[in-house]
Amino acid sequence: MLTMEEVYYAYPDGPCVLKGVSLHIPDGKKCALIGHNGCGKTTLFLHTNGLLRPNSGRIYWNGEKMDYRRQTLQKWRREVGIVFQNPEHQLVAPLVRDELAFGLHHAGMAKSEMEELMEKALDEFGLRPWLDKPVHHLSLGQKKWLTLAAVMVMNPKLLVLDEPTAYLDRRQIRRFVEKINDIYHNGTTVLLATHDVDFVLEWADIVFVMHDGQIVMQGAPQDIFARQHPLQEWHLDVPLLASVWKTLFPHETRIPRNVEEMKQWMNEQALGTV
Amino acid sequence: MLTMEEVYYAYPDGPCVLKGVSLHIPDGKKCALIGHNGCGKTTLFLHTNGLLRPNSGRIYWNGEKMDYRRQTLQKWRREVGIVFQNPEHQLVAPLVRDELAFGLHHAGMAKSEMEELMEKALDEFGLRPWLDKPVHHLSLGQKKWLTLAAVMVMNPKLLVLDEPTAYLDRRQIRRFVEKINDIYHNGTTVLLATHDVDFVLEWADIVFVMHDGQIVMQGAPQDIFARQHPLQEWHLDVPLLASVWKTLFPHETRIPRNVEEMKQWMNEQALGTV
Amino acid sequence: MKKWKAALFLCGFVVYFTFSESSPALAMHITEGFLPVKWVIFWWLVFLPFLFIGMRSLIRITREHPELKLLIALSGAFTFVLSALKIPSVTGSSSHPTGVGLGAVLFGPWTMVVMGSVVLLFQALLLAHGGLTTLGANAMAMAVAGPLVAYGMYRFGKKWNISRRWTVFFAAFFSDLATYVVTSLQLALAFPDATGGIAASFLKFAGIFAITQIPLAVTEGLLTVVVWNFLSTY
Amino acid sequence: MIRQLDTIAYNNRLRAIRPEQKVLFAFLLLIMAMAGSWKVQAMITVWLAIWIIGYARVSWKVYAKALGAVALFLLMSVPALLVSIDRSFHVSLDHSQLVTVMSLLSRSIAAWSCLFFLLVTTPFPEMLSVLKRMKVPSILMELFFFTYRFVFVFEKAAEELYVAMKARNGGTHWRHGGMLVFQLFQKIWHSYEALRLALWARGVSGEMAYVPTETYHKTNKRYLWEAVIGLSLLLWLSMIGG
Repeated sequence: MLTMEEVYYAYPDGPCVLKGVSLHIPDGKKCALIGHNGCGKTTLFLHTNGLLRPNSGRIYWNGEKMDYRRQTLQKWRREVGIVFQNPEHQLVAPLVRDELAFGLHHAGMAKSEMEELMEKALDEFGLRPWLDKPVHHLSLGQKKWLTLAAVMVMNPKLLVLDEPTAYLDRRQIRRFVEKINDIYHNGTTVLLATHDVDFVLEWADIVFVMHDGQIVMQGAPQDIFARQHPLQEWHLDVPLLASVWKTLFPHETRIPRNVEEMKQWMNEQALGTV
Repeated sequence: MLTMEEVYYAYPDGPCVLKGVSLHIPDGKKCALIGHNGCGKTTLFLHTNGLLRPNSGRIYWNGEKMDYRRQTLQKWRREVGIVFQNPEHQLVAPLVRDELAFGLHHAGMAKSEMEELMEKALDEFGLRPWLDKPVHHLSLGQKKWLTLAAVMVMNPKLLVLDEPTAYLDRRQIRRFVEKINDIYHNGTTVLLATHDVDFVLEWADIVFVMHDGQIVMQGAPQDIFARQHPLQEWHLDVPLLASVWKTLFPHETRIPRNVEEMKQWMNEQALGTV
Repeated sequence: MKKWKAALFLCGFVVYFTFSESSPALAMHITEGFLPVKWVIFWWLVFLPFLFIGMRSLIRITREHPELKLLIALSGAFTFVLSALKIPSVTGSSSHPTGVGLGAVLFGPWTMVVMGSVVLLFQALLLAHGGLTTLGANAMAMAVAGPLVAYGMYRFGKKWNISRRWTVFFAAFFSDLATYVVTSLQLALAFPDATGGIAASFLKFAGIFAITQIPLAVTEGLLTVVVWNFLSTY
Repeated sequence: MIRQLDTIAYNNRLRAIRPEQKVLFAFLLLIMAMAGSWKVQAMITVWLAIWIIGYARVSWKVYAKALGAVALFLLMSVPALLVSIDRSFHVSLDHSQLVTVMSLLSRSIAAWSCLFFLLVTTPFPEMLSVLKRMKVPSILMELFFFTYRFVFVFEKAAEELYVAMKARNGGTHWRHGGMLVFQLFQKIWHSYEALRLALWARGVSGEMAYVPTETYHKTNKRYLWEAVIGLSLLLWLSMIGG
């Protein structure tokens, strides 16, 4: 779906941040990007819909090589939605309803189509009770929810999320993750960056590990997190579940993805030994 | 050390946020406060050094009932240091060195003493290379580190931290926690609020559970997290380690605090059954 | 006897305002309904051409760089928040010139006329400070006279190579003063003294507001210098 | 204070009424207050106090506090009006001005009531949508909308910075005021860069127009009748010069 080839990028007068990133986001997968702060994750995300233009390297969207002409950009940005880390830096309209309409209006949509999409988003995100509320009366968790709704109302094909769960409590995280899964099941590919490796282990289909401006490792989470040594070198933690499992069964190469799977495997093992 | 008795607080024209909080922070313990967003944690913290004044109820600091006179407040605020959630809204001075000196200026200290304390903090927090940097050139992790240093330079007796680990990556979190432990071992009592229950299980001596403006439960983390049912009612997650343990040994009432302890207990059990 | 009473009356007010909790700077906004109808119309008519020129310059800038709308709105919000916050160290200062002055240097004085008026409208519609009928008069004092004097001082200082610190101080100081003089003049024109006429009335209003406005202009100047120093150093 | 009044505007009992009706009502009363006699002005003040405290359910404390702030300016101007200075700087109390002062006070309070009624019953974005329909230039409208949103971002930042200062016994020196202003100024640049990117990401570029959507309102017959009858009565009173 989205392919980057040898992308280099340096901020004007700054050091090089992306040092030859190559990655491929396949259609219809749950993708996670992990890496310590400052490794270039956010900069990488800004390349996913042409907000930054690589100094060198190529970016393909749906097989097409992207140029940075106005029309290409407009279409590209409509098809890739980004939810940034800080909702205060993303919401511009004073009222919840205006925030939802804002992006639609700029997509040059007819009024009737706009209203239809709005209605759909209102139901899907349960926003009706907030409709006439000002954005500044929402809590941080609600603002985050609204940024997601305001991006999803545009119906993007790829949804990119930067640290979606920071500052949220467990209940809010669960609700957020459920919604992301719904979005995924409705046909939108999802790419997110997070520090929560336990969540990644359970949720992701593909994990990209980023270090110092490059993708240094990628693959299924069970495989990635089974290799403790390189992860530590990149200052990444091993998921708690993986370290529990390794403690219990040092010779196992597989890793369970959640507590249920672990239980099941243990039962199998118990049966096997009996 | 710090005692609150039946503290009620409502923001002007707002709903009641604290609805009779009673708690006691004992001297020389690692205390953690958990509870979902919006339950009143931050408001509670603003009462720990008189930034907010309760509508009713009493607050004792070192056995003395606090009044809100200027002198009392000054002394109280020097002895209780608070690190707030968002470093962007906490750092006030333009330069790192000014930020460190900010609190000292108002402690009515002699210049030589001030410099001595500054030097000590610079070494302890490894801030020398940043000394003449403007604060807004630091990364978020560095800003957080600086807020901690700027509070610790005052040598408080109680350190209060609101969500110290949000937005930090694993390496930064580890470094931050190590520093907090150093601070604790040097004789400062620590109280922190966090959503990371696995961290609380491993780290804390006492856990306070807050829900809807009240402290609904308190005790040692092993005891608190062993009771899954009430926690779910308050929308709190059980630590992953606890749920793994419960899955393995449904009839155990104890909970291991970390992977090592779990391993050790399992070995003991294995020996016991052999 | 009469004189004695009047003096006592005035003294009472001096004490009252010196120790009053409320921010005295806000008192410089002429309250809703205070000016008679003919002066309302007069000041609106005087103000409109300035607003028109300001809007033309604003439209030109934002057509070339649409994203500047965001920056201007952010600066407007910044100015409004500074002028409305009650923070002890900033107390007594409307911090209007601080925001307006910085903006004048960034965007040019004409854009600031619009921004200053927007801030005044916000103060009227969000805080009931000032008013709609008196918006024309208030805008002439705060959004036109203030920024223009600040910008003029800034240019003057630059031209004659006066030290930057003093330039900034005087720009803020005089723009505060200009606001205060214009407001006093507006009040004097609307309410001339029965015996002494407009001149006497101006002296009275200027005299009373001097109690708060002169120290205020000094703090405002100092504050702006501090901010300017920070900004130019880092 | 900003947040408090703003919150009332969203939560008062008269919010559901169409903003056009409230704006028109306040505007007509404002004209009568400016032109009418002191009796008319007194009636407007009392009647609006009933609307504000009785119908909209704004707490009387808030009303009194706001009224106090206005009284400050008024009281400050009174001595200048009452005291007379002649050419030899002879100061005297001018009793003839007493009538002028009284009428000035009653007009100001009445006019202020109209403004205050509008701001506590109508949320700012809804007032703006009325302006929008009155064909106010779109550049101004966009500026209003964006500014309004950012006011609350900065207010929160300022509040948190100030609390953090107080927590370290600061916030007492005017240099701290300078620091706070500087920090807020830094935030402008930071927010600007971030917001610009976020808007581009949503495909908003070029014109960056802002279009308010329609809010659904209802008309309350009971209030409408009271308003119409009251306004007619006041108009009649002004005509006969009562």
